[in-house]
This record gives sequence, structure tokens and C-alpha cells, in this order.
Amino acid sequence: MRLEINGKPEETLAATLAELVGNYGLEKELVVVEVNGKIVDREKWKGFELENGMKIEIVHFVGGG
Amino acid sequence: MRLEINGKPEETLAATLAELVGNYGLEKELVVVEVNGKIVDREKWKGFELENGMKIEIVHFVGGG
Amino acid sequence: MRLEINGKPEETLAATLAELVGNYGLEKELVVVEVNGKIVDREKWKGFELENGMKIEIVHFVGGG
Amino acid sequence: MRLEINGKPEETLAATLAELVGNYGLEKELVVVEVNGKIVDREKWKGFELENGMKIEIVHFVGGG
Amino acid sequence: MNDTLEIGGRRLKSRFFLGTGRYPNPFVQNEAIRISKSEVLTFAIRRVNLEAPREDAVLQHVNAEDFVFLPNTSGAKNADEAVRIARLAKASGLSNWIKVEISVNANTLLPDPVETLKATEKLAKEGFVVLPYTSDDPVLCKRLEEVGAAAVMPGAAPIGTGLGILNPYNLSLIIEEAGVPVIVDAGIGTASDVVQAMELGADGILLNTAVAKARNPVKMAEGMKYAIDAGRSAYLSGRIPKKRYATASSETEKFLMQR
Amino acid sequence: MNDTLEIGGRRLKSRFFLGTGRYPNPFVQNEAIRISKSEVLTFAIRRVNLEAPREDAVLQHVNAEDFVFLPNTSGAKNADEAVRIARLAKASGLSNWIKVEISVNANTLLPDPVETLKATEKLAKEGFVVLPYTSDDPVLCKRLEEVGAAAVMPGAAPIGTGLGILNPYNLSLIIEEAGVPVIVDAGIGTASDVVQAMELGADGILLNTAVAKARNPVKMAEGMKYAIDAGRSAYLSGRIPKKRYATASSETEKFLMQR
Amino acid sequence: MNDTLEIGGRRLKSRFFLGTGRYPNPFVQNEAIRISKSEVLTFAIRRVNLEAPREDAVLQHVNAEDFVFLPNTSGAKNADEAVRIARLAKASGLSNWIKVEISVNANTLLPDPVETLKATEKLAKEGFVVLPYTSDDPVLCKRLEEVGAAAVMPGAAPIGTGLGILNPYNLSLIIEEAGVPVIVDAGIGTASDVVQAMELGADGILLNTAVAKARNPVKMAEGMKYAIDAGRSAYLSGRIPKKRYATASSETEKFLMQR
Amino acid sequence: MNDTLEIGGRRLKSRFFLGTGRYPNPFVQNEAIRISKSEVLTFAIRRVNLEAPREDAVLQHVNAEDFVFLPNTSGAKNADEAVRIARLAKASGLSNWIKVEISVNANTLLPDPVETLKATEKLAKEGFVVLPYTSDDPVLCKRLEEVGAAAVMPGAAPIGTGLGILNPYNLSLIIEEAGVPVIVDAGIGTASDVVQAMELGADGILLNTAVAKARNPVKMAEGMKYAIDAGRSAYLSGRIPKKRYATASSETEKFLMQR
Repeated sequence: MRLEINGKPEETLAATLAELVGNYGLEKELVVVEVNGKIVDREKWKGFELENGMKIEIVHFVGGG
Repeated sequence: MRLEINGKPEETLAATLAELVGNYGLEKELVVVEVNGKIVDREKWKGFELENGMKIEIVHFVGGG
Repeated sequence: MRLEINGKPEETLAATLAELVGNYGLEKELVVVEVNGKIVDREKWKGFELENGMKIEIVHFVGGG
Repeated sequence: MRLEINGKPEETLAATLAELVGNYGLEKELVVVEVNGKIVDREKWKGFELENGMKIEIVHFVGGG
Repeated sequence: MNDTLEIGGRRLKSRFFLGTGRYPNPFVQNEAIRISKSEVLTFAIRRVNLEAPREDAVLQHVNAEDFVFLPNTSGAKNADEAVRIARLAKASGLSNWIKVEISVNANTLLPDPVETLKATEKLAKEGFVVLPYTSDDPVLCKRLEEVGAAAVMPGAAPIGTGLGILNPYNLSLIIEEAGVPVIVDAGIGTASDVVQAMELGADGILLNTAVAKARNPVKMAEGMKYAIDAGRSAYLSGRIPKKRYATASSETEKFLMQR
Repeated sequence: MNDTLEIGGRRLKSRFFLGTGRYPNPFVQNEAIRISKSEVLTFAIRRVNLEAPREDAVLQHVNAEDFVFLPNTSGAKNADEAVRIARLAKASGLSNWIKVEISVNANTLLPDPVETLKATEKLAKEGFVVLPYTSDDPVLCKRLEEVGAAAVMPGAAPIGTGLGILNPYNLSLIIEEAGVPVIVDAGIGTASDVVQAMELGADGILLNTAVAKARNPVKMAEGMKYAIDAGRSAYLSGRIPKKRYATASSETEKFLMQR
Repeated sequence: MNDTLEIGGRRLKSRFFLGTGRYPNPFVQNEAIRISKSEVLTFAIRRVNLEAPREDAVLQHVNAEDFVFLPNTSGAKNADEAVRIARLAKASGLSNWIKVEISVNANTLLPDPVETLKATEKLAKEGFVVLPYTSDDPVLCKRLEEVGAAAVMPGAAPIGTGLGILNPYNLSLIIEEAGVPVIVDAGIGTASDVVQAMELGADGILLNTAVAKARNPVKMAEGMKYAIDAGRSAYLSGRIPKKRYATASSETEKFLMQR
Repeated sequence: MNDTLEIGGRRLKSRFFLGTGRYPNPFVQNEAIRISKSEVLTFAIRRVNLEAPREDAVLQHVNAEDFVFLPNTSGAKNADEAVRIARLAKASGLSNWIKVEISVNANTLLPDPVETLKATEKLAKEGFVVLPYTSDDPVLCKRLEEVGAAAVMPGAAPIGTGLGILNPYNLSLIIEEAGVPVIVDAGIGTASDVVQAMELGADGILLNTAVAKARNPVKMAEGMKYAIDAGRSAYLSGRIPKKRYATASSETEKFLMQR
């Protein structure tokens, strides 16, 4: 399935958001996920089914002033 | 007839804007007149009939920075 | 005997510098004494005999910046 | 004859200060001459006879702030 | 030289904009205006005093043909009031120039950025030549230009304080980025403030109190005119760089004491 | 008005003293001198270059009658050397004025207070009109006056740095206490520095590098002349006081929106 | 003494807010944070690098319990983008504080007044504790307070310039009129800048580059901590007035030489 | 760290020299001294008041062992008077340190350069540890070092004015060229003045009025102590350079809105 993740086109076999995040080894990391401009809370990741063409943002805290 | 002129209630016998301005000796002065929030050009003063309760502003240039 | 002490004329019965300083109750204080422009060390006070007209300065530390 | 002129050793055939200055084409220029640390006025140049080893300074005005 | 300034299609020889408030009397005011060689004069719009209708109509003292009139919107507390005053000024037929001046704070009389931006945009669309009095916020000044300001007029300091250029750095940023003339307005105290602004590259200066309330307004007006010329000349002449260590101005050779 | 400056019995119309070093060429120098309207020009004394005796005699380019010549003692490292140079300068018959300039530090060229004081006293006794270049130490400036200086010339900043008035407070103290004219000498970078000094009450300005090394020396000379006039006018006009809070310059009554 | 600062219901002992960007390495960063005694740390929100997902997650280096996290909206060019970033930050569950930072100019990174005002109002309504980074325009700062800012954070100078407090006067006006804490943000270069801001009455300082890019970041963090204490103490102690003339600090009687 | 200061063979942990004049009362003075952690205290020498011989002997309030005493020569109008006072101070057996302070101007109390130089040379030859209070003339400061000063103490501004560092440039030159410690003495008004001096590389600060006459002397003494630490730390840490344009402190990649 084809998604846009963090601005780049990506192919994935993940069926849910949880799987997708897991594929990046981020399930335990402090990341926040946005799908098509809407934030999806962590507890909803498991049940959240991915669809072709979804725009996904996976963000985290970095150094800043 | 009762008007509000420059924020104050005033009694006048003037029938037109031209007469009113004339009563103050301002017909030749560089003044601008607003009636109920709308500017009335000098050439229209003669034909402009006053009505009870009209809000009239007569303004001019003063020193400023 | 007549002396000038700290810029003022003074009468004294003291015969030595030690007595003079003692009369002011300053024997134990941290004061320095100058006679006719020369410093007289504390140990010499006892043997230092006063003479009429001597100019004596008795000074100490005060607050300063 | 050997002189020191403006800090440098110089050989000259000039017998007087006037001749020396003339050799440099400076007789009409606004220069001031010092011999062995003493200023020699222009009118005295003719009569001023040079002697071996004299220290001579020939100075003028230059740009300055 | 013909180092002129153009605003709203009008070419100006003088870079000195002078206000008309607070002079001891009309004679001194006119002398100050004359000696200043200013071509742009600012005014305010007020209600005629109906008890004495002919009084303090400032224009009876100046010859209208010789100047560009720059009425201000002083007294306006928001964009709508400023627009209303601007239209009244324009209706006089004297000028389509307007100085947008919108303030809510009586202590500082500092301009309101949001309302000033709104009024500038609206009046520019209506065809006014708009010169907004603004804070020295470089982003705001750029925004004002984008919505149609014919020039931007950042304040040096609050009106009448005489504190001079409080933030030369911001002023220089504004000038660097501006696509329209930058006129430094308000807060000028004395001639050196004017020179400093012009040296930074300001296109002109608008001041009032510094002249009108000086002990000798006419002489100060003359001083300010010289200051504009001094600052402009210095700006155009390319000043020497600042250096930490000295460089001799006198020749550095042929010293008398050299060996 | 006849606001003139008197030094050593000589009455001067111009308060601008100009140096003659470091110009790109004699033509530019003379143009700068002409436009500056300066009446006092400084020079240095150096050995004639005997390989090319006629060269760089700066005086061939200026008309001696029109100016007061102020030779300096640059190159002197102590009072004796300064006195020697001063006597040579005087012997030229051109001038009995002398700028005492004694420096030991090649980095800063700052004047030596002790030697400057000695040389000033000696030369004043010999009948010179002595204008010492000094630090901005108010006590030293007073001492120089007491030993016979015709004017004192505190530096704004080290020679050629263009750093401007490093210590306006000291300068104002010097002016306040001075019984002789105070000429600010050295360190000027641009027109605003000149105006600031004149506003503080300085009687005149001596500068060189700021004009000679500007990108356009002639235009900068003109700017500096305007700056002297601007600063002097402002000083004489009585500037407005600085205030923390604003005061409207436009009329504060009869607002359109008043109820 | 318990001279604490309260923002958004949280009581802070330290008035030093520290940024987490640009340190040479995490160890130095943590040492600087530790010695600074800061309780508020700022962060940015960025996309995870999917090529190296675990990298530069700054939080793995700091103990979350000990601090208030203040994420910023850097990268936002308008209010909508800022709001979007703020919601993502809040969704992390770490903090409902947000530093609104909206810039369109890459040269200056100065905040956009209009968009900053919009974003602050929207986010405050959504229940965020909003600390907007703003220009030092006193009117704008008051507006930000009125739309719900928990504190206002005027810049001393543009981010990373180290130019210090460009306009102490404006800062003092902002502080004087503020009904919420004033945190000076951005442009700090060294300890004296911090002390100056605190002496003017600022409630706190937010800085990053001045520590992170100092030659010795840890020692500079310590210096900044002392600077906060120094400035706050001086502010609370009531400094002596500035006077033009001297007053002896030593006793002025009983001089040895008195007659 | 052991960043100590050595003067006259004595190693000092504190760089804060405190004066003992003008405190509201001895208790406040001792509290201020205690919290300041100063190791060097200044005093004046005066005639005992023979009407009340035991009064205001300041030393009865401080524990002599804990401090280095630095008596001053205040009241001296020339070198001879200063030498006389210095000898009396030394004869007390408390200290062979002396602060040379020679002033003739009652308005400014500024030091006389010539007499200060004379007295410093004479006293250094007699074996005193001489710390002259001097103007900020870099040439004079170097001269004082050459004649034997153990440290030089240029004034920031006249005594008791609180005007702060009037000429940071001169101070930095003095520090740059000094072969002995530079202690900034007099004119300090508040903590930021202290930090500025220390950031310029001053080795220490001597102040009195700024603490003694603050509304809260004890708290101000604490603030000054922090200021010394802040300025010294910043000086040692290598501040960031000042830049005209901004540099982001937050990461400049992986922006959310990037395409």
C-alpha cells in the first residue's frame, strides 16, 4: 500500500497505524502521529486501519530554543 | 429644529446646510461637513435640507505633527 | 602646657605622649600619632616628652571607599 | 667634506649652508634648517660656513592631522 | 546634485517633513517653516470650535501652493475612525496624502500595529497616498509596504519624548528591506538624532516638537535642516570604517628623530 | 549672527579645523578644504626627502594667506622633541600656533599626559599659541589650561579609528569647566559624531581621516561642514528635554470622536 | 526568600528558561542544564527521520519529571501552522505549554505580529498555556496579554545574534504595563545582557545560543544563572540614582590637612 | 576551580573589594561585608574626634584577621599629603597596602594624574603595595604600572555617581596592555555595571556607594557578588560573537511543512 509519510511517498505492508509505527521501531518512543491532518492518539493506533494514499506525519521533540 | 453639531445639541432656524454653515461665518473657510457620518461636498450644501436630529460634524485643519 | 592637637589649640598637664593619649582614653585604641609631622611609634609614647607648641595629630581608621 | 644630513652621512663640496641648500634646489622652498640642534635663520645661510661632521636637518611641512 | 525623494509620484527636494503643532505663535511657526525649507507639512483634523469658528485654522497662516499637505488621523483609536478622518481630510480638496496615526495608549501614543495595518490597506485601496506612523517592527513595516503604503514612518521614540533613535538596529533593518521610502517619524530630540537616522539611510525625517518646543524654534529648524544635509551627505560619502586601533593621519616617514 | 570663535587673539568664523593628511591627491584635498570653509589647517613637520627634495611639500597646494596654519609635533615621543619640532615650525615664519602631539604607544597613538603638560607649559612660555592634543581627562585638561594652553583638544577616540565620542560625559565636564576653547580632536568617524560634540558645547572640531579616507572626501567635507552648523545651531537653540512619556504634537481637543 | 515566578498556575523557583538546541553534544547539554538550575526547557517539533528513527530524540537525554517542557512552533509561517504544531506537541502528553514562534523572514527570524496574535488567541482559547515570542512593540505585547497569553516573550534582538537588549526603553515600557510575566527571549549574547534585562524588571530570561555556542557552554550556563540572580537582586534592592556630580564615599570631615 | 587573583604577593579568592563608608549602620555594614564575601576592605584615615574619641572607629566592627585592609589617601590634594597619610596608615601596623586617591576638584573628585603618578612612585619605592585610583587614561595607567603600582584602579565614573562604565573602550585598552591587575574603582551603580567590567576582563571591582546607599544594602551586596561571578564566568567562557543576522536555535531540517 502506498502512503505519504513525513512528506515522502512510501510503500508499506502494515495494515494498521500500530504496525506502521512498529516497523520503524517507534512504538515505545515519544512520537505523535497525524493522519490526513488529524492527530491519532496512541491508544487508537491498533484499531486504526491504513488506507492507500493516506498522508501521515510522525513527529517528535528535538532540540530547540 | 434640533441638531447635534460637533457632538453638542444645537437649536437652529437654518433650513439648509449652506445656511447653517453661513450662520457660523464659515462659508468661505476651509471646512468639511459630515452629516450622519457621510461627507457632504461643498457644492451640495445649498440643496441639502436639514432634518431634525441630524448629526453634523464641521471640521477643519489644525496644527499637528 | 599648650599644644596644637588635630588642628586645634589645647591645654594639657600631660608630660608624655603616653599620658596625653591616655587622657583621651585612646591608649588601647588603634590610633596613630604624629608629632610635628613625624610619626611616633606606640612603644616610644612613654618616653616621649611633650614640649610647648608641639603640633600633634592623633588619627584612626574611619569608613571610606 | 662629510656631513650628516637628515640622519644620513653625505659628502658635499658646499662651503656654506646657502650653497648646500641650493644644491638641493631648495633655496626658494619653504624649508627650515637646523645645524647641530640649533635653527639657522634663512638670512644667515649665506654667511654660515659648514664644518666637517656637522649634523644638519632640513625640514618642511607635509600633510598631517 | 539632484538627490531627490519621490513619494506618491511627487518629487521632493527637501527630506525634512515638518509638523505644525505647539509653536509659540503663528509668526514663529512660519519663520520655522520658511527656514526649514520643508515641502511637506503635517496637520490634524479637528472639529471647528463653534464658539469661535474662525480661530486656530492653521491654514490661514501658510501659503497652500508651496507645500504638500500631510494630514494625520490623530485621535483615531481604530482603523474605522482613521478611515473616517482620512476621508474628511481628502474632502477638503487640499491633499490625498494621509498619515495614518492610530493610538490607544495615552501614556505612549504608540501606534496600534493591527489597526494601522488595516487602515493603511483600506486607504491605499481608496487611492490615498498613505504614510503610516508605525512601530519600528521590521516585519510590520514590510507588511505595511505590501498592503500599499507609499512610505513607512517608523517612530524613533514616542511622540514628544525627544529620546532619539531608540533602536538604530531595527531602523537599519527596515531601511535595508524597504521597497518604499522610510521616513523616521516622532521622538526626535535634537540635530544629532536626525543625522544618525539619515546616516543609517533613512529617506527623510518628520518631526514637530523638537522644533516647536525648542527654546529657539527658528534656529532649531535651521539646525535640523543642516542636520538633514549633514546626515545625507555622510550617508552618500561612505564613512570610514570603525577600527579598534589607531592609524596616523600625519605622514609616518621622515621623522626628525629617526636614526 | 556673528557667533565667532577666538583663539590666540585670532577671530575665526569657521569652527571646523581640517587636517591635510591621507587625501587621495592634492586636487581632492584642495576641493575638500575649499568646500569645508575651514580657516585652520593642520600640518606635520618632516625631513625633506633629499632624493626628491621638491616632492610632497604640501604647502605648494594651498594659498597661505587664507588660513591659520596649525603644525603638529607628531613624531615626538617626549616634551623635548615636541619643543624642538615646534621651534622648527615657528622658524618657517608661517605660524606661531602649535598642536602639541606626543605619543609613545604605536597601537593607540594616545597622548602622554605628563609630557604633553610639560611641552605645553614650555611652549606657552616661549610665546607659542599652544593647542595640546590630550586625553579626555578633565583634570588634565584643566591643568593644560592653567599652564597656558590657548585651547584644549581632547580626543574623541584614538586617531584614525572613527569610533566617535567614546566618553560624552567627560567631554561635557571638560567643556563645563574650561576657561579656554575646547576643540574635539581625533577619532571622529562621521557627521553625527561632530554634531554630538557640538551639541555638548564643543567650540570646534579638528578632524582629518574621516574626510580624507571617506569614499567621497569632498562630499564628506561638505557633510562635516553642515554637521558643525547643525550641532552649533542645536546647542544654541536649547533642545527639548528628554521625557519618558509621550506628549501629543497634534491638538488634544475637539477630537472628532469626542462625546 | 521565596521570590518565585508563577506562569499558567505553575510556581517556578528559577527565572532562567533554557533552550536545547545547538549544543556540541548531549553530555555538555545535560551538564549545562544541570548547572543552570533551569526548570523550563524549550524544544522544537520535527518529523522523525525515518532513515534513523531513534536519533536526536532530545528527550532521551533529559529526565521528564524535573522540568516544564515548553515546545515551540518554529517552522510555522502563519497562525494555522503554529496551531497545528502546538496540537501535535500537546498530544505528546508532555506539556500543554507552547511557545508561539511564527516567522517569515529567514534573515531575521523576527516574529510576525499579526499571525502571532491570531495563534496566541486561538491556542489560549483551546486551553494552552501560551508564551508568544514577540517583537518589543509595547502595544502588541499588551494585545497578546488581552487575547490570553500566559506570559509575553519580547525579543532582546534577533535569534542567535547575541546583540543583547537593543531597546531597553521599550522593554521597560512592556514590563511597566504588563499584567502577565515578561520573559525576555532571543538575542542575548552574554551575562551582562541578562542582568540588564532583569534590572529592568523582567520576570525571566529564555536563551539558548548564548550558552550552547559559547566556547565553554557549561561555564557560561553557570554565568547566566549568576546573572539572573545578580540582576534580580539588584532589581529588588533599589539601586542608587545616577547623578552628574560626585559624592565622597569616605568621611568628609576631620581631614588631616584641615585648618 | 582555583581562579584566584594575586596582588602584592597576596592570593585572593574574591574579586570584590568593598568600601566601608556611608552605610545606614554598623550592623547593616557587617551583614553586607559578610554576604559580599569580600576579602579586601577600604578605609579612610581621619583625625580622632577629641570630643568623642571612641566614636566611629570603624574597625571595632570588623574582625581584622579576616581581611586585607586597603586604606585610602582621601583628603590629599597632592602627592606629599598622600604620602603622609599613607605612612600614618602603615604605622597602624594593620596593612602596608594603600589606595592612592588625590583629588583637587570637589565637584568630580576625579584623580589628579600628575600627583597620583608622583605619589605612586614614591610609595612603591618605600615598599607599600600601591593601588592608585586613576582616570581611565590608558597611557597614564601604563605609567603607573611602570613606577611600581601593584594594581591600577581606573574609575568607571566619578565617585558616588552610579553612572557605570563611561568608557568601556578605554577600560578594555587598559586591560589589554596591563602587566598588573586592573581593578575598576568608583562610579559603579548597579550589578550590570560590574558584569560589564568583568566581561571586559577586569580583575576585580572596588565599590562602596552602590551597596551602602542602595535601598537594601545587604541584598545589593549579594547581587554584586553574583555579578562578579557572572561577569567572570562569562569572560572565561568565551561569549558568542555578535552577528547582524539571525541563526536559528531550533533544528533547521525536517520541518513539518516541508515539501
